[in-house]
Amino acid sequence: MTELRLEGVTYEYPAGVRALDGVDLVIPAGGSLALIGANGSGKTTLARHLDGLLRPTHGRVLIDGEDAATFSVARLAAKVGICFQQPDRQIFQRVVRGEVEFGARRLGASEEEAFARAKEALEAVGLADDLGRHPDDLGETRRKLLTIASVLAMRTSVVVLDEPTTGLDAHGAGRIGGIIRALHEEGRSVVGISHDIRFVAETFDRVVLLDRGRVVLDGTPAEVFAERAWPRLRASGLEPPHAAITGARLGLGSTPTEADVVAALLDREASAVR
Amino acid sequence: MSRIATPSAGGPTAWHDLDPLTRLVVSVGTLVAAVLLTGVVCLLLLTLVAVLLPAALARQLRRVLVTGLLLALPLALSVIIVNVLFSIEGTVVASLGPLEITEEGIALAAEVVARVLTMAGAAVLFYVTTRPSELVASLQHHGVSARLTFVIHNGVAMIPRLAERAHEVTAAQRARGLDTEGNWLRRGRGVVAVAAPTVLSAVRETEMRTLALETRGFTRPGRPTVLRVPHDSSTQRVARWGVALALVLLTLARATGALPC
Amino acid sequence: MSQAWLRVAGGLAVFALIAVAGMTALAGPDFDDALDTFTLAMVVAIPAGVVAYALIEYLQTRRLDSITRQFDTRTLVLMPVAMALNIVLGTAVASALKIPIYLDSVGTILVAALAGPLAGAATGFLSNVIWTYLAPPPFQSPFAVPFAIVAVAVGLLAGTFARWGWLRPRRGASGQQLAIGSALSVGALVLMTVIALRAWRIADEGRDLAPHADETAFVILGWAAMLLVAGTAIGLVVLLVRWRDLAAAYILLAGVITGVVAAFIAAPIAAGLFGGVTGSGADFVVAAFRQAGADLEQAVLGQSLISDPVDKVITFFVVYLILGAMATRTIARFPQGEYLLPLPDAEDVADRDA
Amino acid sequence: MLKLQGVSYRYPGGAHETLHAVTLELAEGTITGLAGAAEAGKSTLCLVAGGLAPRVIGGTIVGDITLDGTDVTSWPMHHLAEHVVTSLQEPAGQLSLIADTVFDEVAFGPANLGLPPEEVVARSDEALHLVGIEDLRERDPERLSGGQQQLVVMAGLLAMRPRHLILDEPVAHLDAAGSRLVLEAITAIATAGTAVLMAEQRSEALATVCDSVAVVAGGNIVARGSPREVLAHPATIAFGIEELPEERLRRRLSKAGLDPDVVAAAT
Repeated sequence: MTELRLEGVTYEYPAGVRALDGVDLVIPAGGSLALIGANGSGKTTLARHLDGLLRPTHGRVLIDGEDAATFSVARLAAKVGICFQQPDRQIFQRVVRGEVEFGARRLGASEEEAFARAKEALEAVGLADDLGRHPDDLGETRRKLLTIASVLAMRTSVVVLDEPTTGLDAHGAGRIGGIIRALHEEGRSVVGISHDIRFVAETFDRVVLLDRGRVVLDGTPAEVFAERAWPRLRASGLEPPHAAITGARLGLGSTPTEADVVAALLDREASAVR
Repeated sequence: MSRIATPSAGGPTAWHDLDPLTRLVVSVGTLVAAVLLTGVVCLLLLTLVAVLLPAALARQLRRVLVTGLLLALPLALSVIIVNVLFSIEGTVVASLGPLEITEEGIALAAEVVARVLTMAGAAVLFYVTTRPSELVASLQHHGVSARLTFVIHNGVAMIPRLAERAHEVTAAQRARGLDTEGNWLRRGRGVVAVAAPTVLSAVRETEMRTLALETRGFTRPGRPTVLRVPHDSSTQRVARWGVALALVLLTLARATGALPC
Repeated sequence: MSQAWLRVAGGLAVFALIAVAGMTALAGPDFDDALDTFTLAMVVAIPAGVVAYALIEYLQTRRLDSITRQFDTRTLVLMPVAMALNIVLGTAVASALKIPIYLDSVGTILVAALAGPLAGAATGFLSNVIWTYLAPPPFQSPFAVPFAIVAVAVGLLAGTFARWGWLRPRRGASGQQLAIGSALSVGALVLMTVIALRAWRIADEGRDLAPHADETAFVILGWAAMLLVAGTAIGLVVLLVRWRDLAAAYILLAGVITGVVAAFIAAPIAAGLFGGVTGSGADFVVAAFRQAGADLEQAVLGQSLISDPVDKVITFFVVYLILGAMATRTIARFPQGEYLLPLPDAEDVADRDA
Repeated sequence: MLKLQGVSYRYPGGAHETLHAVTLELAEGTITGLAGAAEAGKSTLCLVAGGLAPRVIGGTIVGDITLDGTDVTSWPMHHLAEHVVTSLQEPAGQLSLIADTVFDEVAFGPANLGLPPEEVVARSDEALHLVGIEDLRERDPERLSGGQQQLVVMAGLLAMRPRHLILDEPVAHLDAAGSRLVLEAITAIATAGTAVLMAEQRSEALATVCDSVAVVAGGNIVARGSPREVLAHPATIAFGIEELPEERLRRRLSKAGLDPDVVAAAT
């Protein structure tokens, strides 16, 4: 499995805007990490460094210890698959099946292998019976799930998902959460970019807050969403998860998810009885 | 979003104060005249009067010269190569191995290069001193249908967006393992895998923009209100008709061969 | 004759009348003048034909529905995308590839197919106007606007072919239809080659360019051009056989006809204004003709008769692929969309949107 | 007041109806929410209410759509646009692309109506003020954040003084800061007397601003009521609609067998 390491990565857009400013970050093999931050904090820019699409102005990106700059993006795509935020920017096949197989075929999977992977990926995102349909006939929501499926079918050891829950309803978001946890159990690394704080707190075991191209917070959800970190979050225009606010109000310590609130209250009730 | 150079309207000068329609008529007139005139002298005179003078007036002389030359260069070079080196009839002036260079070849090449420079200068002069929205407002003021001016203005805005979209699609496809370097077949397949989503997503987007325009009353018959009225004047109106008349006379002279150059 | 045919016939009659009158009145004795006057005649005849068509419709119905219908909001929003496509693709091809194709009318033919001949013509015309006056560098080309009349002709032809259903997928064609289709394609291939050779011979006054001719440089170039033409046609015939899609034959025919018409209109403009030079790969072919003894006009016509048909066949093919990738629902919403969809009985409908 | 009475709609070439006998009233000054799972029919209902379906999209419609009692189904789109306007999901896709500044973008609608220049300017500035983006007046609309672009689109619609504003998932693509801006603007718009219909996947957004919420499932309106009532109802959750945070917490706490008053204190 693949370890990603960013050492002092700085990236300046041609117009001189510094999107990343000396980022040091290690994403261990099998890690599950969420990137959060306001618009323009550098989340997407950072993600595009992970598969070599963008090359740092200063610093290095190491993939399994080797400098990403020495490989072509197509080669790196075998290890790091990115699902972009806008579904329409990549869909072009006439049939859903062809779209999902595209990435897998580019990485050298045979027709049968690609078809098998496509069916499995479509099953995972809940589009199993849309195999033969034209992507345009699927609504915005299912087109989003289609792009996620086409990255899953590439079977890369690192999966990067940019705003995976945008435009999805509760079922859809739940399904994506399940997929990320399943990838994690398979030992593959997952990097997610999301505005949905509750989804982040419940799905990832590490959260990195970016602000103007710098890592300002890096830790478990319990650390990043703990009350002492709230000023830092709010400075980036982010609200802590509802469960964390409730936990603080009830003096239960840091409770980023509802499950934590339930557990803390059960403990308190149990210790009160003793 | 990386914006490709938008025209800088430049500071307020006499040229900028003219109604954009007048500037367009001057530029189109120069282009048509360049088509009709043949002699190098006439063409250079035309450039001096109708391109360089206004450019100086608009304090954009350097930019018009530089951009005009840059645009005209590739074509001018080809013209010289094709016409000087390859034309065989006429008196041979010099020879370069098997190829003879003839006087006629040089004359023709000089004329075409002069015409190319004039046309490039005229187009760049207009582009550099007029923002598309200014021209569109003026055209609407002068009675051109809003649907036509919408298409023109939108067409200009679409160029950088389409180039930008192709850039984004390339990134998305490369992230899915598409290798755009390599042999001819792979490069060919790469072009399709980038061109198709670029075109299709742009076409798909037309549906949403259609709805957005319809809900904002785009299809109301009659002309929409024009907020920025260009400062037109009777002298400019006379000048415009003057240019039109001059072109007609030029065409007649050219047809009957009465044209000196 | 139904009202619609009456209008079209009227328009064509006026067009033909003015074209012929123009040609005979202005044409000088030899071949060169004939070319110049052909373009001048087109510049007058094409708009006159369209105006006549509109006038007859107005007399018939007091309205101009068949024209205004082609310019609904959806088409007006698509046209700018198509115009940008012409310019961005045209600039990319001109600067990148050094082979004599332009690929600057994909947008024109796409709009013509989806919305109609006049919408296509307007897209072509405005693309060239914007390409010269309003396109930001590096896309600006001061030399586009003189060729606007060519784009108008391409749009009108493409819209009419689409209206006749030539861009309709015809998968699952029977063996017999395939045979006719292949014959048609080979015929078009031969037509293209003959035209190119005849043009070469006109330019060449007797010096034969068949492979055994002596000047090797121009023989190779001649053959390269021929291979390009043949390659395109064969590629389409293969499409015909592998996908059993009869549309390939229609695309080839539409491409050749449009290409030839475009060549005849564009050649005098390129020759007269720019000394036969466009800054693209086509210049080498012109140079070869010139060295083979042709004068400027004939050299440019020879080159155009090779490049334009190939360019238009490729462009029609690209538009066919784009339409193929679009959802039926999207196509059906455009004014002429129904003529682009497979006929209900064709067996392919099921596979297309299974 | 815009009223849909027993309205059913089928897309062109669609095998079955997407909307079935929908009845909905949009009273001035109120914000009506539309909740529903993906592809439940929320977007279609917005397009029908805004008159874009069937006028621009085609398809067949049954039932009455009235504006203060008069039937509007026969009105052309540009006439209806003076009373009902619709904003769609992606702000960037709705810009006219012919405006150099935010002001020109907002003035596009009133200019189309052919109003006198001073009226166009007045309405545009009024809309910018109502939505709270006067400071963006001279900015380039294409170089703004998603939230700001959404506000520009809404201002462009409001400048036509439509009295009915239909928003299809206005905050779906926005971050927390952008959403807050848009939701505050929507509240101000309603208080100024406009009737707002807002379809949204995010239940919190609905709960924050809506006076009433209708739940859409399978093209029918299956429940109506105050946001609290409707969004907490078990049936709503069964339809796949996002639960409100407090309700979800309460449900999980009680399920965990915690003491009721502890549960009450927690939520």
